[in-house]
Amino acid sequence: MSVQIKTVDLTPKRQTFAHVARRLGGDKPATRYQEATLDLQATENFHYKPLWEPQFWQYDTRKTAVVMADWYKPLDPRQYYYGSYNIARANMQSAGERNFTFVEERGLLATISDAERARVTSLLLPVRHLHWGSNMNMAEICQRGYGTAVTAPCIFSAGDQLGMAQIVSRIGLALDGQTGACLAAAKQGWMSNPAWQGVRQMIEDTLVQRDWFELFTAQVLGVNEVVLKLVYGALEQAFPESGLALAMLTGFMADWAADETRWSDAVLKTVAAESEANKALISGWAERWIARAVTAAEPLSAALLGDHGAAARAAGDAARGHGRKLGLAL
Amino acid sequence: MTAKKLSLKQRYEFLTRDLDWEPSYQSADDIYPYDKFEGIKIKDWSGWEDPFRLTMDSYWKFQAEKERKLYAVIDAFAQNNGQTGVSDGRYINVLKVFLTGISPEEYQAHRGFAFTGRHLRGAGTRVACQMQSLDELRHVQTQIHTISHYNKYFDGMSEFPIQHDRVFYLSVPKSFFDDARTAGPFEFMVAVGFAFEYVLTNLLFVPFMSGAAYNGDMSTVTFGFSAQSDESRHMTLGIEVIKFLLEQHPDNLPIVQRWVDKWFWRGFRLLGIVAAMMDYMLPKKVMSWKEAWDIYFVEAGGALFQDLARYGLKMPKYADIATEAGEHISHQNWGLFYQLCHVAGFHAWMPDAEHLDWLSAKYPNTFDKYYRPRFEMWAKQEKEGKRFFFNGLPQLCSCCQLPMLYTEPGDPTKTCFRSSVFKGTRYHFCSDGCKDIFDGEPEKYVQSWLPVNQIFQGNCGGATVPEVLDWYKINVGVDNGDYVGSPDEALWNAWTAQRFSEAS
Amino acid sequence: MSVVAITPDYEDYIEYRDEQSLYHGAMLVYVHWEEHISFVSAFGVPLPPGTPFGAICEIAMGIYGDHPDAARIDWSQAEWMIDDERATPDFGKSIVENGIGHKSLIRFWTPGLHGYQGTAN
Amino acid sequence: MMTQLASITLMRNDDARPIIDAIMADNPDVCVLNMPGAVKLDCDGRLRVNRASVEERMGRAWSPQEIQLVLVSMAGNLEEDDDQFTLSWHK
Repeated sequence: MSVQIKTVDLTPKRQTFAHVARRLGGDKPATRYQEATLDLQATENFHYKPLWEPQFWQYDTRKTAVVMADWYKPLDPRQYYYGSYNIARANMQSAGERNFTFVEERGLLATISDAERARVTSLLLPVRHLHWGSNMNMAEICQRGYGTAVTAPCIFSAGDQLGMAQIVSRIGLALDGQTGACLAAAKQGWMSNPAWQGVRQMIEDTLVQRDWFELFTAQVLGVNEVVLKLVYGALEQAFPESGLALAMLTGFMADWAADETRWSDAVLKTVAAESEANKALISGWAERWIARAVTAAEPLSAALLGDHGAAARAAGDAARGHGRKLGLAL
Repeated sequence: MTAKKLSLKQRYEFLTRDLDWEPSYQSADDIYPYDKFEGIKIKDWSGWEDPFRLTMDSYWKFQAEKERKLYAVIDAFAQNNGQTGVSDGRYINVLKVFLTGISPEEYQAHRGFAFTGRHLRGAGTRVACQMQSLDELRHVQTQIHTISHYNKYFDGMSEFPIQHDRVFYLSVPKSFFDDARTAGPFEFMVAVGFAFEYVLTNLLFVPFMSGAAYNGDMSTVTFGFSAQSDESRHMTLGIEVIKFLLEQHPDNLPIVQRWVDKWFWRGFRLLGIVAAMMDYMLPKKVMSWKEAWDIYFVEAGGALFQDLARYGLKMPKYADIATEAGEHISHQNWGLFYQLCHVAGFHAWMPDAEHLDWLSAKYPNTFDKYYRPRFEMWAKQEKEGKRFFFNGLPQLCSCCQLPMLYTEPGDPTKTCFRSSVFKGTRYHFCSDGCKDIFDGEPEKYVQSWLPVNQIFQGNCGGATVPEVLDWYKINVGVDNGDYVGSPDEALWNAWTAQRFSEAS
Repeated sequence: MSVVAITPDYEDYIEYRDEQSLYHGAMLVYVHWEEHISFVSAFGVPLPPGTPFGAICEIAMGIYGDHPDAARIDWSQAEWMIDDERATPDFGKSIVENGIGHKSLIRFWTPGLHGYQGTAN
Repeated sequence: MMTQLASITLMRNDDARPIIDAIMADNPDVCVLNMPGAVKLDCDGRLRVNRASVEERMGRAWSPQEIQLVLVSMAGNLEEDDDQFTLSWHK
């Protein structure tokens, strides 16, 4: 009997979903990022007005003053979807784990002087609360924002901020042999040490901010670009005995900042470029929140570096320069 | 200093709740403006028991590992053209219902848990909610990635987001989640965290996904079970919420009981779609809907409510009615699919003789008496070339938004009609359960975007069925109608024939 | 009972989405053939208020015509219920004159016809 | 009163096998329901997974949190610490 070799016809009928193809300008293969992001949020025919905010639908473009013809324009250059995000973070974290093991095995934090321990406790550890407030802000933008392109990376960012708060907390536990005494002291400092009050007031003020894109601007250009940059940039200078170990343990934060900025820059740049009105609004918010962040961080900068706030002002200048590169009028 | 190892619980305490502080520059009520109006009284948020106690480092680690495994299966499935190896071409229709009806709700849950993950006042609760928000995003995205491969070969999946916003039967799941999303944060937690995740989701993800495995769909069972590993965390959160609310203040009990009653019923109606998927759409069957209901609601739900009785919480109202309806609901819903598939984005078909016998065996009290004759009549009509479709537009329930097709408790030959008049306008309901929900919050349900009524009001692309289908982005003659004669069937048959000729 | 919302004026923010005024001069009427529940549900149809009641029978035949019982319907023997009340409609008079309002439910029984093989299907 | 089943459903794969074996060894009254791709284990009132038993069968250190990698479903109140993962109903 003769065997007829035949290929089963497996030519696809289409390369991707129709809504994705419309955005790609034709039926062509789409990335996992595109298929898992584009047009994912519902846009019309909602059933009920929220009992908790009947002025708006649960997804409503009017929850910010900036206007976009299409909220799927500000895309994520990292092309994160859940899987690629988690795998990226697990890799970053496992590098961090090795650093914790290295520092713990060599007792690099256990052997520092009491004075240095007190300084790290009062000037570094409270930043975990700033991460926690930042976590709340990113969760808020995720729930309140419009369009999956912007909102999905926000819940990733919220996870990142929580993760960083936990890394700082682990440093606190490593400082005192896991008793929690340093963390308790650090929290007292967060609540009452004058060096932190400006920062705490600023983050509490962001927590009541209802325009989600203003909140995004405040978090990204104010909190991230000024305060977090200041703190993590000052470690080696501010903590002579432990600075190097602390820089190792917070390596995640440096990796994260580079990663986060690529995305947050793209969002700010795209939304500001949409119209003169958007540009004016965002520039105003950026000006205001960078200024707030500088004033808030000056006493912290002085306490960390003994510089009368110079590093905070420099961080503010850098943040303004950064904003200008994104097309903002600053 | 000697480092001691902290217990999971202590470590978690330091790494989550301890991050929170009492604000002084802004008032807590301004920071959390939404968690008081529902009337829930919380004396002490620290009474919250954290389920699972995951920190972000373990979360990333575990979830990354799950994702690596899942995407390896998805890739292998696509490379091996696993779609040609499922039990039958009909099977693909469950994926169409899943992608259009369920995946968008995972997305809604994602945004809803971001809301509670920001706006509930307890720090431990917020962290648990945020992780669930992340998980729910995972579920919608992995479902899209799994089904993406099927979309390349089969019809009916290509326009899922817009269909979710427009197509008539998809307003059933959409209105369910819109209802939960627009409720206050505590009600959302009870609706999704408890009634949906704990009481009902098992029915969707365990026997149904096991069915996917049995039907050769290895990629779907992998996302399904992988999602379930998150669901177990979510169920724990759901039950924790209920216990917490009931422990905090006795005044919470009547509010929680009302939510449990409401969301049980809404969930039961929604999951009736899964009943039809299990009993009719899986070519090879693992268990019947009734058997699944007995295991996952009567037995597991029963144990749970027995446990919660110590707080005074009772079984959901109408649980007995739902259990009785377990004998009927899959047949009734398949009848709906069968006669309205010409206006739907998936295919339906007449069960064959072997399938009818399986149904008789699984439903000895009801199938031969009430439903077999219906299929016999339709089969006869098909044979005469008069395949039966419902020519009208159905009356919809103003609560669950399903067509008013369900029967009176105790009499499966009589359609159940209930109605209420609110501010001079009459509203219709398929059941006492749905009527009670409307009567409890009429100002909410008068807003329902009822798809049929919207067609009549002229808001759906036009007055004729072809215009409406065009607006639905249903490709007529391709996406809709009978499986027999569809392009899906032709493709499946071509593959089968090629395989057969290779084998001979 | 009424809804519990964050603001007492919740109602000011909502739309009533099923009022008669939204139907462009028509009113929505539901019709249901009892003991024939193989048809998924009652059907809805928007009708001008002046429509004679008899037109409902013709519309119903368009929906139900393929059922084996349909050809044997004797409309003069049909029994009617309008919004939960037994009714004896006047086929020549308008639906409004027969007591039908927006979203009224009209149910009818056809004596002797109890569905396919008497199973209410 | 009807029985209250504490229950756990695990994927049926190589990673889960030592856990399934440990449960079956440590919970003598366990009742097993096999399904395609999954296995459901039921006990009246209480079901316990012991870290030590799993480690014995796995041949490596194992944390009860890792159960999440193969978990499909469960019923009962969860109590988890470093040494065990227990599901139970209040009696």
